[in-house]
Amino acid sequence: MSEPRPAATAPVGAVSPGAPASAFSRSEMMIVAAARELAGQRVCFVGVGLPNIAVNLARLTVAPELELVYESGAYGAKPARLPLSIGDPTIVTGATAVVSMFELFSFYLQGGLVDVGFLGAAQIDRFGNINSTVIGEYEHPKTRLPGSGGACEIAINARQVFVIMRQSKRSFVDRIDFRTSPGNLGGAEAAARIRSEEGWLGSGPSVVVTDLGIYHFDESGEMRLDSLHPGATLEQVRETMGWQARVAEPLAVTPTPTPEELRLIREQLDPEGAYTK
Amino acid sequence: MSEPRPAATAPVGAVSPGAPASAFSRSEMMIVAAARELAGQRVCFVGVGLPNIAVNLARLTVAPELELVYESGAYGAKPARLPLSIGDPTIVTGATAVVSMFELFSFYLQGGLVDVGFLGAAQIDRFGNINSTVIGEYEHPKTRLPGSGGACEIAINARQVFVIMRQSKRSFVDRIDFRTSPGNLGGAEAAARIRSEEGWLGSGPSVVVTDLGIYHFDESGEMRLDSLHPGATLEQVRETMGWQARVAEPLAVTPTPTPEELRLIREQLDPEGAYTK
Amino acid sequence: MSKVKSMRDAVAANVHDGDVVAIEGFTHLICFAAGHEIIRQRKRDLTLARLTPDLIYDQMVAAGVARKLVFSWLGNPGVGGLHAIRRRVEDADPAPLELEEYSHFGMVGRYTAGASNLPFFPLRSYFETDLPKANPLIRPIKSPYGDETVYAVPPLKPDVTVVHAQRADADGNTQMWGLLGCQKEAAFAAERVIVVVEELVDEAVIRADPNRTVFPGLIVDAVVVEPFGAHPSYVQGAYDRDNRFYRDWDAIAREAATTQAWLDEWVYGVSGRSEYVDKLGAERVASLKPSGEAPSGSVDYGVYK
Amino acid sequence: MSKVKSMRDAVAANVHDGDVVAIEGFTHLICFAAGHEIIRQRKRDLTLARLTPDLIYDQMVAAGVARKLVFSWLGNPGVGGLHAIRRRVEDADPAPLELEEYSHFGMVGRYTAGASNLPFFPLRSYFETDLPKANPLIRPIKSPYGDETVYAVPPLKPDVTVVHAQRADADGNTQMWGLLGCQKEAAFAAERVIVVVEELVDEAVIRADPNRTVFPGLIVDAVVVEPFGAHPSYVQGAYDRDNRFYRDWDAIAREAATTQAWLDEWVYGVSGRSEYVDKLGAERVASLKPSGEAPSGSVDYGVYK
Repeated sequence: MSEPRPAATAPVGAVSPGAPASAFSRSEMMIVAAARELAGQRVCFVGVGLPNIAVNLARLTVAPELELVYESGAYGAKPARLPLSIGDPTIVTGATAVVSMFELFSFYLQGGLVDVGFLGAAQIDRFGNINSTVIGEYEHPKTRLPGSGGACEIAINARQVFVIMRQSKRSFVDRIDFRTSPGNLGGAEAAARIRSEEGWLGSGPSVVVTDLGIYHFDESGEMRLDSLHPGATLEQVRETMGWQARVAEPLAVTPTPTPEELRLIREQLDPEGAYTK
Repeated sequence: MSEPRPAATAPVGAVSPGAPASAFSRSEMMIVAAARELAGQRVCFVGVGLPNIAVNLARLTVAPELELVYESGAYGAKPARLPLSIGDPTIVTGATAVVSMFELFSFYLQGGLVDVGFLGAAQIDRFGNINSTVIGEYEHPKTRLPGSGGACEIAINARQVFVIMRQSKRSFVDRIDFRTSPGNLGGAEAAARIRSEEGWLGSGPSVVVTDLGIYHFDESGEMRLDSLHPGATLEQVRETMGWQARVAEPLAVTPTPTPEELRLIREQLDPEGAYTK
Repeated sequence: MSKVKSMRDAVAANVHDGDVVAIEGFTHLICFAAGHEIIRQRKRDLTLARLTPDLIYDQMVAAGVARKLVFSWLGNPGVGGLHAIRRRVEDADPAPLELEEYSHFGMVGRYTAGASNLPFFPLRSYFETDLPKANPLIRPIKSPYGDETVYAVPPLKPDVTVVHAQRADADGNTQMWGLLGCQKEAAFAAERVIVVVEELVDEAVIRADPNRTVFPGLIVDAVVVEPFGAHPSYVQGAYDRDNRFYRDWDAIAREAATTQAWLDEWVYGVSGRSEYVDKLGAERVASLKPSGEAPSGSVDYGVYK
Repeated sequence: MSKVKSMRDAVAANVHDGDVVAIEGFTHLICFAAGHEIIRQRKRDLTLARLTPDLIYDQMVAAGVARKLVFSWLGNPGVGGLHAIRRRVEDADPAPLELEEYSHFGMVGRYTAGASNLPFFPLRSYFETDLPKANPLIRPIKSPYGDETVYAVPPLKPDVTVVHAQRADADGNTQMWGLLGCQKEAAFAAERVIVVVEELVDEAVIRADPNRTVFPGLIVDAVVVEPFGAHPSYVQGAYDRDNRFYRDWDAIAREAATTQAWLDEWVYGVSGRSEYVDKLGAERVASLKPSGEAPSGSVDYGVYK
């Protein structure tokens, strides 16, 4: 499993155009921002929690053709409720296909059929390399995290990777303690060369959505803040990163969630507010 | 597919104890002899034609627990009629399991679950090495035969191999033109060493049933005539082999088919006499 | 968006001269209808891949569409040889035919590697045989654990795979039962996939039993609805294998002239499968009906809201 | 010959101190009943293999049956960490726990190699990660075609695999639907197999739908009939995942004392699964019933005489 843990959320204080910023939570903003990035995508490998809500929101809005793949073996799932785990029975009933994990990982993922894979992370570096294994030394960990699950093969084989995570000095770090999932390695040039030489199908991370903004990767393979969420400040961004932030000029402001997006999240996708309160 | 072609058959002329030899065909004798060799076996990889009748006869007589595996993917088949091909729909309906060929070859055969595999042959040598690929040179064949099908992996992975074929100077040869399926290679000692070094699960050929008699393999890995079918002579045996026959002392005479064995073949297993007339 | 096409359009759009084509199905679900349409469209220089070339490739080779076979067992199961192919292999009559030969498991491993984007597939086969000499693409590979060596086969990625099945929906989500052969692996390995079905069903039928789906519409380029399209092969639950035709073919194919006459009458002489079925006649078709029903029974997936 | 046994007898006969044990099932069909019986029989020094150790191995590790885990994702899905395991890993409390770590596909490949008697399984994973450093059993392997290098994992052959399923017959021919995980591969890879089912069915039910069979009785040593044996995991069509328990476990497992108290009450304190279900109560059980039926529908295999 590669799901990020549900992020604790907090209302955003400042005011911005569109829906009043106080009217939605930071998690809702993350979900909406991630969903919009899925416009035009076809096959998405879903993690549980925020990615699951984001992907389902995209299917109901910008990406009606989106097919959901769960590493547990369900393809074309249409969950009737928000699943707590990625193996919930609701992703099976009414799915297009339910297959063994051998088949899912061999033919769907490694075979190159997945357009977007979602990853969460305990630590990420400026090049989008991800650690979800340990904090501290591997042999004597300070904190033992879940480990790869399918994350390392998603990072290598999904055509592109979306990351959703909250940013903090502990998570956006200069050096990750363990590389579980490769991103742009030491930079775009080396990454492109290695990915091609080793025959990876994936081109690596393309988007990082946090509680503060949206990042893409520039020509050098480094994360660049392209859009700041309403209510978030550049200062907050800089305070929650272990490296010197690259910021797009001009820097966009993420459009606030529309009333329809919020309605879908609150009434249909997460009525109990498990992930979005 | 590894089935031998249906053998043309001829009534046996000479008289022997039990059922009168003229009362059954040479093919019936071969089937009965092969079936009896299956006593105590559990899982049998079936070829079509004579092996199919032999295996079904064994299931109804000496080996009631016998499970039939067809390389087409059926396990625990209970064919309601004699199938012409090993992919007949009658082996599917009512089978215990029907699986992909990947699974059949990976988990059942290569995984070591098959006790006995049946092979036919265009040519066999004294060590039980088999050719079912070409007569003549590979690049410029005099006769192009079917090729391996599953035969080469059966020879390597089935715990033991049974061969059913008619013997003649053209089929029992000093040197086979092409080794499709390994038997005892150049002799028992080398074969045992190589099978162990290379991790083969199979111990190789154990029985060859022909229209004239029953062969097992001696300590040197060579075929030895252990039983002569009623009506057949040692002279016939020697005239239809490309090497100096080894003959057991004392040489047994194969017990004739019992009335019940003949009834099962004629009324139930091959009522049209497609393989046994 | 529906992918339903006529066989003519599906073949015209997806099969090109020089392609590697796999019409798979182990005895079961062999799509003769597609093979015949490829003959009618006079495709050339195809490489034909199949575990068992069977009558379908004997016919296609006789019709001159192929320059090469990739296979593991070359025969008419239970009957004998494939004479049109043997003429080309043994006598280069009317032209040579290139052969690339594996074992069954080797072919299955090749499709599996192709479907999985692996550079090779390992198997315990070929030890001490002449097959690696006959085909240098069968190569030893050393295990990184201990001293063991096994054999590898390279991936097979057809340009187009044709799969016959009991049913699919308009998007190409496909279900089959009975012998599965390596249809799934051959489809996932292919650049393009044509699915030919006995019955077009609503998406809801597929979604009611998702474990029965062999592959999703995602990998499918065309869905052709062509009942009886597998004859003289068979479709579990729908019609029987026409063993009489398999036996008859042995005599037909023994001579080039009778083979061509058969192609003229049964392939070039009909516009497509429905005319072929008419020509076959109601009696022959009826004789291939199963003698009774054998229902699988239904299982419950449960509603989870 | 019937292989039906009580859970007590099945575990006593097939699970021995020091064994490599796999209780598989990806979220779905996790056999907690077998795990609890292993705890009650105070097995020791087990190596526990599973993609996702889940609560079942957190409980077994807390109970002291294990010396080692072989796994790919160590967490309580959607909730958080596995605290009993973390105590042993982070603080060696009360003793260290050995870890052998792969990715999901790596574990699937290991079972596949074990089931197929292959010395390794190749995959496109692990490139440029620290996993091969953390686990030197993950090794590069060069393709015999071209220059490509991929990674290999070694076979995993459990001494015993426990599989929970919807149904089996008395010989152990087993069918399941819904998420299949890698139960099939883990079963074929194992020396011994215990099948635990919701329902014992007649052989005829199995034979009516042979494509639904995941593995045959041939590889099965014991069949245990234990309805609700997967709780708090779930069985598609029979009962829902008890997400409340998955959340509750987070608090229970945070302290060694509360964990042991839970084990005392719910594992050592009951004789087996039926007492556990009674204790759980009719209301809780009823609350996990699916909200409706979702029938697969029936397909026809046809009678061929």
